[in-house]
Amino acid sequence: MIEFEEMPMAAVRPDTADTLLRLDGLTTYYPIRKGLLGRVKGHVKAVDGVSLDIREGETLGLVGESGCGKSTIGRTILRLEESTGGQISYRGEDITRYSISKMRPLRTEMQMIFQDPFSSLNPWMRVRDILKEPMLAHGKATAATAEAEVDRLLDAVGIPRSYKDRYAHEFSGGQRQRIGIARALSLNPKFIVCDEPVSALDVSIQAQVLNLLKQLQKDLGLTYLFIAHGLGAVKYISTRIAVMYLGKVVEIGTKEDIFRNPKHPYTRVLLNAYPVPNPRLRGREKIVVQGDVPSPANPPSGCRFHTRCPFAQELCRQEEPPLAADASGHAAACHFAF
Amino acid sequence: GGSGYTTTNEAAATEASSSSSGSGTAVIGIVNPPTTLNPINPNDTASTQAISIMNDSLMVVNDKLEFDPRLAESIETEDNQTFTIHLQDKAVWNDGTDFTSEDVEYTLGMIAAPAVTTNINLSFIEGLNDSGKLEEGQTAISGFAAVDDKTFTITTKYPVEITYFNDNFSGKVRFLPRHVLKDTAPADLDKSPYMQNPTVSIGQFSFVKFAKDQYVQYKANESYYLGAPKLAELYVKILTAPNMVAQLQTGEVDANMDRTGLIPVEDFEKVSNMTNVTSSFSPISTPVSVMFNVQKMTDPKVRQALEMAVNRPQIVDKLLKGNGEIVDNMLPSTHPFYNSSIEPYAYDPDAAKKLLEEAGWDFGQVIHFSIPVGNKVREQASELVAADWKAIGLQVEIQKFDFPTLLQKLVSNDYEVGVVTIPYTADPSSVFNYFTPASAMNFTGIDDPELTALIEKGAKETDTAARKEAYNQVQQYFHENVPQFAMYVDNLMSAQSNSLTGKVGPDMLNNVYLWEKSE
Amino acid sequence: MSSTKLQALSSANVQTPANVQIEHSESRFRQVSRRFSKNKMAVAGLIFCILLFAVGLFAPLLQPYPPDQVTGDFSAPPSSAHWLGTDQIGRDVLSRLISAAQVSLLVGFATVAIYVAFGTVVGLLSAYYGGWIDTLVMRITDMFMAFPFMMVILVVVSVVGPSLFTIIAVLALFSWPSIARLVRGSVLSLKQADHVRAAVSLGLKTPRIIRQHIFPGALAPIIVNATFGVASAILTESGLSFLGMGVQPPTASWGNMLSEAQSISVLSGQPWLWLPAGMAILLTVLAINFVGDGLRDALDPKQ
Amino acid sequence: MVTYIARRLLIFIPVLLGITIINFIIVNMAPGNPVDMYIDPNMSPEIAEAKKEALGLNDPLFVQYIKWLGTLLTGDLGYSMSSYAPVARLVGERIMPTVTLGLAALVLALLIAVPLGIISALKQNTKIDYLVTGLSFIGTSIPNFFLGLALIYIFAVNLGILPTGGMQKLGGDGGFGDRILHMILPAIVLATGIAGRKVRYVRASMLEVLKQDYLRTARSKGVHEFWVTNKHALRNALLPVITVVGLEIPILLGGAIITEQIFQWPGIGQLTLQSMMSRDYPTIMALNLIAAIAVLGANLLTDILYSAADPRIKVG
Amino acid sequence: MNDLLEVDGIETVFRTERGEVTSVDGVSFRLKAGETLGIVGESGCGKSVTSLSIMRLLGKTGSIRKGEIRLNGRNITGLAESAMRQIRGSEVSMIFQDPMTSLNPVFTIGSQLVESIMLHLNVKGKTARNHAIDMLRKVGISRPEEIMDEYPHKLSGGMRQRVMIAIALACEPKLLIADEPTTALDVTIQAQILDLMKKLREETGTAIMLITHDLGVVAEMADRVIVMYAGQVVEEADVFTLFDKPLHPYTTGLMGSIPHLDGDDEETLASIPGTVPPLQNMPPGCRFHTRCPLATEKCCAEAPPLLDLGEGHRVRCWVAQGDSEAASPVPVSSAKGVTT
Ligand SMILES: Nc1ncnc2c1ncn2[C@@H]1O[C@H](COP(=O)(O)OP(=O)(O)OP(=O)(O)O)[C@@H](O)[C@H]1O
Ligand SMILES: Nc1ncnc2c1ncn2[C@@H]1O[C@H](COP(=O)(O)OP(=O)(O)OP(=O)(O)O)[C@@H](O)[C@H]1O
Ligand SMILES: [Mg+2]
Ligand SMILES: [Mg+2]
Repeated sequence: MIEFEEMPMAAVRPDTADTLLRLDGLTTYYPIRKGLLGRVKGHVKAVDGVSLDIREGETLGLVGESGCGKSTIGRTILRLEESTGGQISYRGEDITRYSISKMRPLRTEMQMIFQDPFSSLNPWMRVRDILKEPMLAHGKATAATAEAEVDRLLDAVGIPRSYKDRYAHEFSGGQRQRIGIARALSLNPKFIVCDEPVSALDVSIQAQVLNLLKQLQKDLGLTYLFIAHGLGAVKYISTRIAVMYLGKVVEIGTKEDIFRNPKHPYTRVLLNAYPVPNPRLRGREKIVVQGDVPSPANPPSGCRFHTRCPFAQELCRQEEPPLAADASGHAAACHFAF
Repeated sequence: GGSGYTTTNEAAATEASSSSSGSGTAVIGIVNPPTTLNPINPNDTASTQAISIMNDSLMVVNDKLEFDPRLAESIETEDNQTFTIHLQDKAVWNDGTDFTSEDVEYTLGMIAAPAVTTNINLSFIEGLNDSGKLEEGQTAISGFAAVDDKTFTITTKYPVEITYFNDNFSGKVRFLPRHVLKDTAPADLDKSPYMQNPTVSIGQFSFVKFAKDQYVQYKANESYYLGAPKLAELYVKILTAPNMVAQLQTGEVDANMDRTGLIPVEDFEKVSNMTNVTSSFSPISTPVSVMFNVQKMTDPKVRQALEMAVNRPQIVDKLLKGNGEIVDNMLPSTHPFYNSSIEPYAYDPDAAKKLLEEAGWDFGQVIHFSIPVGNKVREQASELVAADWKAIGLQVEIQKFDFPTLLQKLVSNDYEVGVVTIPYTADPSSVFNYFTPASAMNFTGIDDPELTALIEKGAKETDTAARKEAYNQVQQYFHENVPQFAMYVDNLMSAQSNSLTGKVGPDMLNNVYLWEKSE
Repeated sequence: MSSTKLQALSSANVQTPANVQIEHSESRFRQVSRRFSKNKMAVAGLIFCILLFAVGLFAPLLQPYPPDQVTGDFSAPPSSAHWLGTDQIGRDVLSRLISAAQVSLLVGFATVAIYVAFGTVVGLLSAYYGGWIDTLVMRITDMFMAFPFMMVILVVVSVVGPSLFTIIAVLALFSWPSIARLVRGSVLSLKQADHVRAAVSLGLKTPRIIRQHIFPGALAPIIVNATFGVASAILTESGLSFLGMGVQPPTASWGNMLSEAQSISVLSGQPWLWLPAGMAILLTVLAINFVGDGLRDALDPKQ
Repeated sequence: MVTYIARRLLIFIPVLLGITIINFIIVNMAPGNPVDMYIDPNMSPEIAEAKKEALGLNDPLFVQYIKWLGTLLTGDLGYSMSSYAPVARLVGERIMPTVTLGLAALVLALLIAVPLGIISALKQNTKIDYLVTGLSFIGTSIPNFFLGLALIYIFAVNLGILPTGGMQKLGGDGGFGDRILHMILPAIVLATGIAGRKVRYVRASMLEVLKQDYLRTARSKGVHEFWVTNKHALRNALLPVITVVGLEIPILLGGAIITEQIFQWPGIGQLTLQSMMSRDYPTIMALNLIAAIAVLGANLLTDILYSAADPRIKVG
Repeated sequence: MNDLLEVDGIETVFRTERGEVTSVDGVSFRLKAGETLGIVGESGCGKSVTSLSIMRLLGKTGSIRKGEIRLNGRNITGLAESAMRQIRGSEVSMIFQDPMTSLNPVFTIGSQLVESIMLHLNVKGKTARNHAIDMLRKVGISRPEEIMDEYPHKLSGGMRQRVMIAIALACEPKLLIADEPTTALDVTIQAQILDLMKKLREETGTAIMLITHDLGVVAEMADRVIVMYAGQVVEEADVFTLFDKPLHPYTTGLMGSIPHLDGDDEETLASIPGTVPPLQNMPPGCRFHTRCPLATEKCCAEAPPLLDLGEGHRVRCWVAQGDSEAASPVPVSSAKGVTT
C-alpha cells in the first residue's frame, strides 16, 4: 500500500544462503490521530522503506539519531508493531502477515533485549518466574526441569542462583539487564534484537554487558541486530553496520567500511560528532551539522539529510538518492557519496 | 326527609362594611408543597389549602365539622333534591366585577366539560353522567338553573342529605372568573395562563406569586365581601418539618398549616417550650389505616388477629406521647358519624395467636407490609406494628414506597397489607366510598354486596338519623370483618407565634382575614 | 536452550557481581506492608476496619438486645440497661448500631466488589483489544458518566423499590465506568511498557499477558479506587436513607439511623439517637480513606 | 477551536440520545403515574382513563418517547403533569438558583482547598500537614445532610445569625445581601465535600510539581522561594485541578438534591425530588436531560479551559 | 588566592527516612577564572550534589556539614539565603541535564529569560527584553524574537538546551556549572552544544564546571579533571595527564571500559566488576577496594588520603601512592572476580 522507491536490490543484496532475516522495503507508519473523532491526520513515518539483510551469526549494528526509527525496526521485525508495507522474511519465509498463533512458534527463534532495564522486567514477578514462564509456555521445559534451566540461565549471565527469588527492583541496572538477557535466552533463540541494551547503564557496567553479549554470541552462535545511538558500542560488537536517518538506511557496510571509509555525509557527521576520549584530538577538523533532525511526520523532500547536509546540492533537494552499493556490498544513499 | 334547611351568616352581614387597609405579614409554614392553584383541580390537600385562601367556596367547614356559609348567604331545600342557593349580595371578584350566578354556571360548565381535567366529580347533579361530565352534544347542565344574578338552584338526580350536598358541592367547588376565562376553550383551560397566575379570584386574599417549592404569596383582598383582611400580606411558606420547627422558634414562621404542616411528634416538647409560640392540640385528626388486600388476606379471622396483635396503646402512649386515640376504623371519635358503640379491639397477642392458629394460618408465610414514606410518625408506628406481628411469630417484611408508588399498588390491589391515610370530610361517604367495587380506588378489593348496599344506603339516605344508622352498620361491618383497621389517630399540634392573633387549627383558613399581626 | 552449551558457558561466566549490597529479598506484599505500616494513620484506619469487621462478624454475640425489637422506653437516654439509649421506638441503639455495621459494610464492600470486578474486566478488554470495542465501551462510559449520579440513583431506586439488594445493584451499576476508565488508562500505558512487549515477544498467550503482566500493574490504582469507593458507597447509602430511599426498616443502617437527626429536637436534645451512627459513619469513612491513602503511597512504585 | 467545539457538540448528540432513552425507560418502569396519584374515590374509572389518554400515558413506551423527543426538538419540553406549568418554565426558574449555589460552593471550595492544599504540600509531613489532611478527610466523610442540619441548628436556631433556609426573606426584597446571607449555609455544605477532595488533590499535585526540575532552574536563577512556589509551582500545580473541578459538576448536582432539600433552596435538586415524588415524567425527563447537558458542557468547558491554561495542550 | 572557586573538604549530608546519608564526603578542589573543570564518575557518586552544594540548592533535607566553599575568596557556606540568591544566576549559574524538564512548561521562553535578567541586572521592560533577545541570538537561535514568545514544548531538545545556556549566561556569571548538559541529547546535537559552550567560553571567559560521565566530553572540553567515586574525589589531574597516565585503578578501569572508535578492536573490553556500594553501606578502607583488582589488605582496612603526587596530580590510592605495605598486592577475596 505504501509506495517506495524500487532500488537495484539484486546488486546490493546477493541473497546468500546464510541470510537469516531479510527486510524488503519495510515501512512502519504510526497514524497521527487528531481530535475526538480520532481521524487520521497524517503519519509518523518511523520506518520508511528499509531493506537490509542480516546473516546468520553476524551482528548488524544499527545506528542513528534519536527518533530515526531504530527501535521501530526492531519491534516490527518481532511483530510487536504492525508494518504498513514491505516484507519481513525469516529464513526465507515471509512472516510479515503471520497471525499471532502462527507467529508463536517463531517466537522461540527471535528475541529482544530492551533498553530500559527498569521497565523491561515485570516488577510483580520473581526472577525465577520471569525466566520459567516462557519455557513453560512453549513446552521447552516441564515444571520439574524448569528449575534447573533457570539455574543454568542465571549462571550463563552471571547472576548468583541464590538471587532467583528476588524481584527486579532489587537488582542494579546492570544486573537487570543480565536478567533481561537471560530471559531472551530462555527460549534458546537464534536471533536477538538488542535495542540499546547498554545505553542506560554506567560506563563501567556497559563494558560488562557488552562483553557478556559478545561472549554469548560466540558460544551460542547467536545473530544480533544491535541498536545503538552511540558509535562506540556498535563498533565494539558489530560485524556490519547500518546507519539510519529519518526512517531510512543511508549507509550500510562492514565495520571497516563504515569507520575507515564512510561514504555518506551523515555517517561522517556522526563519526565526527562522537567525542573522542583523547584530549589531544580535540583540535581536529570537524564537520558540525546545524539544526535538528526534521520530524518524521513531515520528512524533507529529496534526500532527507539535505536540510542539514554541508554538501547539499540542488539535486539533493529534488531527488531521493537510491541506496547504491559497490562491489563489496558497501552501500550509501547519496548522490555525491565520498 | 324533606324538611327545610337554612343557614345564614350573621357575621357576614355585620362585618362586611368595615373596610380598612390591613397591615403586617403572616407566614404559614407548610411541609407538603402545593402543586397547583387551579381552583377546579386541586390535586392534593396542600393545593386545596393554598387555593382556599384566595378562592371561597359556598360553605366552609368549621372545626366541629359543621358547615358555615361563605359565598352563599343561604342554601335551602324542601325536598332534598332541589337546592336553592342565595349568593352574598356583596360578593365581588377582587377586580371589582360582581360575582353572579353566571360565574357559577360557567364554573360548573367547565367542571362538566369532557375536555377539562378536574378531580371534582358532580355526578349526583341532574344532567351529568356517572363521571360527572356532560353527555356528548349537550352544553347546559339541566340540574342548574339561575333564578337571578344572585340566586340559583341545583337539582340532584336523587334526594341527598344536605351534609352530603354541602360536602360534595358547597364546600368543595371554587369558582372561575367567567369574565377572565370565557374565551378560553375548555381543552386549553388546564394550561391557560390564568392557572399559573390566578390573580383574579374571590377570597380573603389575592394571589401575588407562587414560587414553586418556596412559597405562595398573597396580598389582602381589599374588596373582600366579609371585610378587608387585617393583614396586608400572607405567605404560605414551604419547608421541611425540622426547618418549620426551627423557623417557628426564630419567628420566621407564624403558624403551621393544619394537616400539611405537621410538627413531628419528637418536636412537640420543643415547640411547647418555645416562649414566643403558643401551641395547642387540634381536636380532629385522621385515622391512619392499615389496609388489607382482602383478596390476598382472605380470612377475616386472620385480619382480626392482626389487629389484635398490634399494641396500639403503646403507639399512642409512647410514640405519640399520649396525644392520640385508638379507634377501629376510618373515622375519629370526634366525627359526628363515629359509631361510639364499637369497642376497639384490645391489644391481646395471645388471643391473636390463638385466632391465627384457629384460622390455620401458615406461620412460615411472609406478609409483605407496604408503607409510604414521608410521615415519620406513620413510618415509626408501622415499624412498631411490624415488630408486634413478628413478636407473635409472623414473618413480616416491610417495604417502603414513595406515596405515588404505594398508591399505584393500592389501586391495582398489588399488595398484601399496606398503610394509608384517607382524609375524611364532614360527610362520611367520602371515606366509605372507597370500599365499593364501583370505586376506582377500592384499595381493599372488597366486594361484599352486603357492605356495598350499606354504603349506598348511607350515601343516598336523606334522613340524618337513618344515615347515621347505616354508617353505624358499616362501621360494625368493618369491626367484624376488618378489611382495614386504624393504627392510631394522632392529635396534631398547632403552633402559633405569640405575635399572631387569630384562630389556628383545622379551620384556620376560614378566617385568615381576621388574623392580626403585631410587630 | 541446549544445556550442554550452557554448561560449558556457565563456568566461564559465573561472576558474582562483587558486593551487591541489596537488602534481603522481600516479597512485594511484604514491601508494601512495610511501607504501609509506616503510615500511622493508615494502620490506625486498618485496625479500625478490622475491628469493625469483627463486630460485624460477631454481631449476635455483641448485641445486648435483639436489634429490631422494642426493648425499652422510647427515646430513652443512655443508661446501664441501654448503653447508648434507645431509639424513637424503643429499640436498643447499641444493638442497632452493631447490625447497621453489618449492613453498611455490606453495602460498601458488596457494591465495590461488584463494580470493581465488572469495571476492571471491561477496562482491561476495552484497552487491550482497542478498536471499535474500545470506542463503544468509551461511549457507554461517557453516557453513564454524564448522568448526575445521585439524581439517577434516586430515580432508579424509587423505580425498582429500595432494598439492600437494589441499592447495592444500582450503586454498582453507576460506578463501574470510572473504574473501567481507570483500568483502561493504566492498561493503555502498560501496553507500551517494555515488559509487556517482552511478554508478547516471548510468545505468551494473550490471556496470560493480561493476567500476569498487565493486570498487576493496574491493580494499585484499582485497590486505591476501591477503598475510596467503599467509603463513598457508605456515604451514598446514608444520603439515600435521608431521602427515605435507603436500606429499609426495620433493618438498621447507619444512614437510616443518622437520618433520625432530621429534627431539631433530636439534634439538640437527644444526641444518642444520632451521634453513634454519625460517629460510625465518620470514623469508618475516615478509616477507609486513611487506608486508601496509605495504600496509594505504599503501592506507588515511584516511592 | 470552533471546529473542535463543534465536533465535541456533535459527539454529544448520540450520548444525549442514549441518555434520554435510558432515562425514558427507567422513568417509565416506575409503577405509579400522576393520574393514579390524584384519583379521587369519586372519580370514575372512565374519567381517570380519559385523563390518562389525554396525557398520552396509554401510548406504547416508544411512541411516548418519540412524541416527547419530537416536541423536544421544537424546543418544547412539554407540560408538567402535576401542575400543568410548562416544564421549560419550571426548570428554567430553577437553573439560576442551582447554578449560583453551585458556583458559590465551587468558588468557596477552591478558596479553601487551594491554599490549604498548598500549605499542606509545602509543610509535608508536619503537624500542619496532618491537620489539613485530617480536616480534608472529615470534609469528605461527613454526610452533607447531617452537616446541613447541624449548621442550621448552630447558626440559625441557636445563634440566630443566619436564616434556616430559602433563598430570600419573605416579604420585602431583601436585596443582594439577603441572598448572600441565605446562600452561606447551603454553600458551605456543598463546598465541604468538594473542598475535602480538592485539598488532597491540590496537595498531591503540588507535591508532584515541587519535585520538578524547572523549580530547581528557577532557584538557580536566584528567584525568591516565595515566587518559586507561588509563581512557578502554583500554576503548574493548579493545571490538573482544572480537570477535576469539571468532574465535580455531577457530584455537585447530586449533592444539590439533598442540600437544596434541607435548605429549601429552590433549585434543580429540589425540583427533582418533588417531581419524582409526584411522578411528573416530563419534568423528570427534562431535568435529567438538562443535568446531562450540564455535565457534558462542564466537561467541554473543562477541556477548553485546560487548553487555555496549559500551553502544551491545544485543542482543535 | 586568586582562584575563583575553592571547595574545601565539603561534606554534604541528606536526611532520609532511613537515616542520614553522606553523599559528598570531603571533596576539595579549586577552579581558576576562565578554567574548565571536568568532573566524571559513575552515577550516584555525588557529582550533582557537589554542584548543588556550591549553589546551596540542597533542598530541605540536605545540608553541608563540613568544609567551606569560597567564591572569589568569600566564604559562601554560611551565607544568608538572601545573599545567596544574589549570587545564584548572577555570579554562578547552572544548567541541567534534561532540557526537557528544566524549563517551566507554562511560561514563555521570554519570560523565563527576562526573569533572571530583571532579577540581577536591574533593568526592566524593553531593555530586559532586548537583552534576552540578544542572548538567544548569541546561543545560536534563529528568529529569537519569535522564540521569545514560544512555550518550551514547541522547542526541540537542542533548542531548549540553548535556551538554558542563554538563561545561565544572561547575567554574565563568572562560573557556569553544567550538570551533564548533553547527556540527554543526540551526538550531533551534543556536538553543537559543546561547540557553543566552547565559543561562549572564549567570548566571556566564564569558568565552567562540567559534570559528565562521558570521558569523551571531558577530553573534548576540560582543562582539568576530577574523578569521583562514591562521594569522594579519587583522582585529579590536568586532562592530558589524566588520559596519558591515569593513576587510580578506577580511572584506569573507566578508560578501559570505553570502546575506542580508532585503534584496534579489542577482543574484550576491560571492565570494572561489580557495582558501586550504596551510600548507606560503605565498605571500610578504600571505597573502591571491593571492585579493585589491585586491592591489598591495607586497602580494606585503611582509607587512603588524597595525595598530590606532583604537578597537581592528586590520587586517593595506596598503591598509586607507592605505599610500602601495598607494594605487593594481595588479592582480596571479594575482588577476585574475573572481568568478562
Ligand atoms: N507507538 C507510537 N506511536 C506513534 N509514534 C511513535 C510510536 N513509537 C514511536 N513513534 C515515533 O516514531 C519515530 C521513531 O521512533 P523509534 O522509537 O523507532 O526511534 P529510535 O530511533 O528508536 O529512537 P531512540 O534512539 O530515541 O530510541 C519517532 O518519531 C517516534 O516519535
Ligand atoms: N535529596 C536527596 N536526598 C537523599 N539523597 C540524595 C538526594 N540527592 C542526592 N542524593 C544521593 O546522593 C548521592 C549522589 O547523588 P548525585 O545526584 O550527586 O549523583 P551524580 O553523581 O550526579 O549521579 P548521576 O550521574 O546519576 O547524575 C546519590 O546516592 C543520591 O541517591
Ligand atoms: Mg529506540
Ligand atoms: Mg547527577
